[in-house]
Amino acid sequence: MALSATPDRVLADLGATFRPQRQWVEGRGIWLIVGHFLSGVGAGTWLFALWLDWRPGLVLAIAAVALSGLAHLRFLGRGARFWKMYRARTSWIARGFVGMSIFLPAAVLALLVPPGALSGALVVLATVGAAILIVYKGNVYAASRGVPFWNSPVLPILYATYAIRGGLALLLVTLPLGGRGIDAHGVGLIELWVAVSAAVMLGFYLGVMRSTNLAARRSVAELVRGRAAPAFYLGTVAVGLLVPILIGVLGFAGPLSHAVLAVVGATSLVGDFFAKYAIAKAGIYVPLMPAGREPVAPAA
Amino acid sequence: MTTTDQWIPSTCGLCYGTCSIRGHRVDDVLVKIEGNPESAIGRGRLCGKGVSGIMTLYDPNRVNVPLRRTNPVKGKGVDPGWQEISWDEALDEITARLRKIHDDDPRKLFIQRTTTNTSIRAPMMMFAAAFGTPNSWAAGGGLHCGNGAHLIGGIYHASWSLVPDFQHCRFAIYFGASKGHGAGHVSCTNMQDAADARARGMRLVVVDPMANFAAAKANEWVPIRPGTDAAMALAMVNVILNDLGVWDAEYLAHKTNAPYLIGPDGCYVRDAETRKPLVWDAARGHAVRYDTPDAAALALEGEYEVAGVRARPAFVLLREHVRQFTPEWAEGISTVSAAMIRRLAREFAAEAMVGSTIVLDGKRLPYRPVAAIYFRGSQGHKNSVYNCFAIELLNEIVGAADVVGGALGFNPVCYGHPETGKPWYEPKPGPDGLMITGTWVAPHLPYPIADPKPPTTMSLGGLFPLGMFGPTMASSDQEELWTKFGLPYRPEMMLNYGANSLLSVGNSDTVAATLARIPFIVSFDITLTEFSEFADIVLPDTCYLESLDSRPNVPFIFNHPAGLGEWSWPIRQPVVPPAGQRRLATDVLVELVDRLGIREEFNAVANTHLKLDGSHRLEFGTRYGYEEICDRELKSHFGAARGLAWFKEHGVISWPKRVEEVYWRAFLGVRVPIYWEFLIGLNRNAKRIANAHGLDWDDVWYDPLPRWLPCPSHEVRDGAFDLWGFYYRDTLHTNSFTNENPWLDEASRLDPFSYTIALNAATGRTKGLRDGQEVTLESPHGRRVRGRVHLTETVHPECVGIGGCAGHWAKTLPIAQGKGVMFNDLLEVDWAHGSPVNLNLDTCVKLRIVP
Amino acid sequence: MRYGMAIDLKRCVGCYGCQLSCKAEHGTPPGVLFARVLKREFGTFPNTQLVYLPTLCFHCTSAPCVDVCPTGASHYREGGVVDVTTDDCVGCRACMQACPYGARFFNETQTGYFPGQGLTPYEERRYSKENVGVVMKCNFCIDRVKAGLEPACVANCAARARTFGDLDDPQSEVAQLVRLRGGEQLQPELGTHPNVYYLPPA
Amino acid sequence: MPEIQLKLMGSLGRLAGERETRLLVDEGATVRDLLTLLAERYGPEFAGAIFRAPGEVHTYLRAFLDERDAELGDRVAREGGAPAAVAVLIVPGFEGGSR
Repeated sequence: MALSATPDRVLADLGATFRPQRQWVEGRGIWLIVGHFLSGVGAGTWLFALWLDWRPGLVLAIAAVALSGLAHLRFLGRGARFWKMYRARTSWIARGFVGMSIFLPAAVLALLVPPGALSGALVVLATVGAAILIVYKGNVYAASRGVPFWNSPVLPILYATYAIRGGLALLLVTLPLGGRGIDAHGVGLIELWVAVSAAVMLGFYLGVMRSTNLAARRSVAELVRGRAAPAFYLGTVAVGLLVPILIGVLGFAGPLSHAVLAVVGATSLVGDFFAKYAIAKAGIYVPLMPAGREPVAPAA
Repeated sequence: MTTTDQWIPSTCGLCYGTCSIRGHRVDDVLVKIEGNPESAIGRGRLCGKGVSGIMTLYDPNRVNVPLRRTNPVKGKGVDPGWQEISWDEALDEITARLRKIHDDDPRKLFIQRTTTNTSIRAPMMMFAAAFGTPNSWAAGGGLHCGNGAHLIGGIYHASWSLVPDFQHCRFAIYFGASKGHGAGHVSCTNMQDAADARARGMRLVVVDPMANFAAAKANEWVPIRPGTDAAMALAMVNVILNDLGVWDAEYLAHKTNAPYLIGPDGCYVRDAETRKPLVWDAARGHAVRYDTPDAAALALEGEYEVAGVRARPAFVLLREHVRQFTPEWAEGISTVSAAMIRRLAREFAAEAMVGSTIVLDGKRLPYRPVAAIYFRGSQGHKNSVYNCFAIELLNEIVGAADVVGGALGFNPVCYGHPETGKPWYEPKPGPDGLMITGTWVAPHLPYPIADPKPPTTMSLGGLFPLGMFGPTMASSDQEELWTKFGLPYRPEMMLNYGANSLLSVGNSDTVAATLARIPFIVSFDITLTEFSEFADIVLPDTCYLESLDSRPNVPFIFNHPAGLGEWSWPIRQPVVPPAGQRRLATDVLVELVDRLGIREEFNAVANTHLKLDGSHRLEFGTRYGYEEICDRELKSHFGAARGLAWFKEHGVISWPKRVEEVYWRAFLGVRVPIYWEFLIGLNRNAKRIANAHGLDWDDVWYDPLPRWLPCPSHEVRDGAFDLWGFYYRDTLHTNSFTNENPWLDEASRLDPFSYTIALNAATGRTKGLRDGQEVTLESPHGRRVRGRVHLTETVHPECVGIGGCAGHWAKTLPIAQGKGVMFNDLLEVDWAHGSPVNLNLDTCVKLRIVP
Repeated sequence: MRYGMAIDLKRCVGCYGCQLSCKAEHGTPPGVLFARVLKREFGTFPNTQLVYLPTLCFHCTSAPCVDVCPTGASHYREGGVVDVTTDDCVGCRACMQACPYGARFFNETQTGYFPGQGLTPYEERRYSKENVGVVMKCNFCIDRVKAGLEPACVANCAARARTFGDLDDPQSEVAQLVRLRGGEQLQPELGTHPNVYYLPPA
Repeated sequence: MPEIQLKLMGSLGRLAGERETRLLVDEGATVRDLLTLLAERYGPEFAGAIFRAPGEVHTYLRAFLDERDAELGDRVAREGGAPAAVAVLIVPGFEGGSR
């Protein structure tokens, strides 16, 4: 049976004991992953660019967050109603929307107004928005009670860590392009980057790979040998972790060229994207009625 | 613009259960179908099919205009090259062809119809009778329906089928039946009643190769090898009669032929003068005629000297006969353990509470709260008759037939609406005191058995009076057999109503070859199907939601709820007007009658068949439209004030059932045979005719007492074929018809079984198969089907179960195309696979899995 | 007032009447199934049982789907019924990820049941463009209930396996069934407090 | 001997080789007598179509006297006047039985 049209796919999935999550990764769902990726990177970049006082980085951060907003609109079934997402009472998506609604105007204005008290306040405001953006995503996943793999307190930490690493990575790509070379900051960044990457790996292990719930274990199976495995191994592990870590480790031995730093940043970014992609792709819904004899093995 | 909003009462047409419905019509669009709570048929509730009819009505693939074939070549997958023609053109051509056949030899007209739409049965039968052709069948009906189950249902229960008395039964054992668990006769009401019975605590044991449907709800599932039900049932009868010594002497003596004295030749010892069978009256100390009014001490045991011969009551012969069927013997055949057989027999005998009575409605009645029920599974075999006979004996020996708590036939007795006394029918004693079924509209009269005659019909029916349909209607060896018996004609034209015999009979190559030999085929259809590839003219039919019928659910012995409750007589009426050029097929038939000049015959048949009375009878010479015939029928039954107009408004008429109608056995002086003495004469005469025409004959099929006889699949010696394939009914589908309904298709795709090949998980693992893997099944005759296996614990390890009648290939059925598995493609349709008693086709097959 | 349902697994025969009568009641498009019948088997041959489990939205008292909705489109209605205000739904599908019972469906496009052949007159009338790009779900047929009728799946169930009513009223049939028959919620450990109870099959 | 107008409907007409004829019957002849007469007149195939076994008429056979359903014991001739119209017809059983 061909799985071309959506209803066909839905039917095939509903028939499975372990029903895969597709809404947030396939079809238009990919835009949500893009949106999450960009907002994380953007918010992280904002923090580090502020720290480094690196104005092009701030611009980049705004651009990334703005693009994230567009990607979200592309994802939504009814994008034109986006403004209704202000009821942030319990919804982390709404909180993210609020974060973005704070960040974007505040950050833009902060760059436009002359330095002073106002701009300082705007920067603080934008930074609060960025912080929300860093925090909210993982919580969106963690609040998804239907997908046990995501429904873990470690996931918000993991996604925040990823956002911070993404911010670092974008700066690693762009700092050299703007003429700011390997200096104390650069070395510090690399050291920080390595620490964060280690945290990411630990987070992955603790938050994801050690899942005990049946459906979550099935998700892990999807990740390591199923539908999400190519994205996970190539994107998240190889390109996103091994390559930059190897290069990063080399960095302790001697100075790195601009180009190499940029490669570290770029590969990290790719890894960041595919981490989100793979985790989304591996999402499996709670089985309504698990049959004990069914093997916990990935779907074909 | 104003909106019209109506609820129109009518009748479902997606299976022969014919539940009463209400269609919600807004303006000209049908927006919903619900059950009609005013009717006992369904009681306002529908199955998944019933609520889905909208998608059948509005299928864009419906035929809207008459079509004529332009491509003379006929074959599977060959495009007929349809050309639109006008109704006049179509009817002119059909009339010309029919007239030529009518003038020449009307038997050359072959009439085929579907079992799905029951209300077409009467008009088609009436047309056949008026035209003068005996060659008519429901395609596949005789094979997948109940050639044997209906025969035994008729002989023992004066009905079409049987159910446990859901209101009072305490222990039911089902052999290959799903009554109350989905598809089939009275499906929706039975589901309610069976659920009530479960809630009440009725124990249900289901003997079946598969634990879907009934077995899924049973207290116990007893997996059995297909086609071996008789072995298990006979062993149970043996245990009950010979080990436990339990039987209902009162019932056997007065309601069966158990006391009839049997001579050394196996035949009744008859009264010299009246030729009536004799029984031994222990009080008198001598033999008397079975119908001697004051004979109360009829002997069931012993041996007597009567009319110069040693004679014994038939019951003695039965007891002795079943001694050979030990539980250990049965275990070897059926795979059901001897211990299990003994336990079930013990429980059945104990739960029967032989001798107990109950007072209902002030009347003291026998109370036997056990029932042995058989249907498609046990009957779909070459040994159909003995399988059902053997199981029925369980009911008979403990007297649990049509008494409170026992096995009930569907409504064999009806004393009619209180105001008109119609419909009125009841069984009556026939030759030798054995029961003749009483019927309304559709006679089901297996007894008395006709003398076998050299066959003059395509089905060879005359030689096999116990059969309904024969495989020779579409078998690979039909020409050989027809030649053998000197059939003096060949089918020259087929009039088909809605049957897709390519899918519903057996392997499609065989059926295709038989259809290709018929020079001209006209088919009433709502969509083009695989069958249409062989049709010359297709007429666009109305679907059930656009149709009119005054008796959509009669006869009551077929699909009206059994047990206490209400009688309901609903009508079917258009819920929306027919679209396009679709015409009600019955209107077209009436028009053909008129064009052919057989109006007198048709009206005479209608009067008789529909039991029209008084001023509502059709005058032989007058032309009536179908609507008028329906109107007269309703007025004839329910009074002049309750014609079609009344029924169109009210939809249904209901009245309460009486205890005498439901538990009629105690009230009527009819007997049923536990010993089929009539088979001896039938065998002798049929054998003589068969041998004279060069047909081999085996007496073993005509023993007056049942035995287990192997199916062809039990005799396959090649060990490579290590699985038994069987077919079962899916609740989501009716034969092949509903596969095109996309709502049902959607549900089927979600169902783990609907479209798959169910294979025991352990068996699958030893074969290295994965769940969902695509495999090919191959029969010893090289027939192959392909499908996905569903590995399951719910199937006997030796078996593969395939649901429904799917596997369409016609491009004109885009929803159905390529879905599911066509089990029938594995079946042989020939003499060797048919029963030599009732022509039932064998529907189990040995298989092997080829990757 | 807390609307709830008891589904008697002893009575259900898996006929799909609920699934399809729901479809007929709500005119849901392809792939959208507010009510479903699951078949799962337990045990090994021959001690096996095939269980029919009809499902629908469980109208949880602590509904995670309501919690995650960014616009309030998913909300509690009278009697605790969880419903979606179509006009407020942005189609973010967070509710689908939050629902542990697979009760929510996203309607991606306006396609009918006969692909490539347009919409049938029925579909023309029943499908709404308003339902495209939003999440759809069971609302206990609240409009029928307010009109004094039972939900469609209850009214149509041939085996009479479903009972609907007020769980807060200890005298209601549904409350009594849940109490007397030992009604069980599906996956109570999730803490969602579903208001649909299953009465055990045996 | 009174005369009747006989109509052999449907397949019986074909078996008999004629659809309508006039026949002289005995005074007081019943439907059963008429059928016996017809069986002799039209030969064994015709006889087989109306008799289940010798002397036993098939359950699905119907006779009409002036368009009214007739029982086997009914007398076929009218008291004086015009000949009675007698029609005989087979109404086949439904999927069953003795055909």
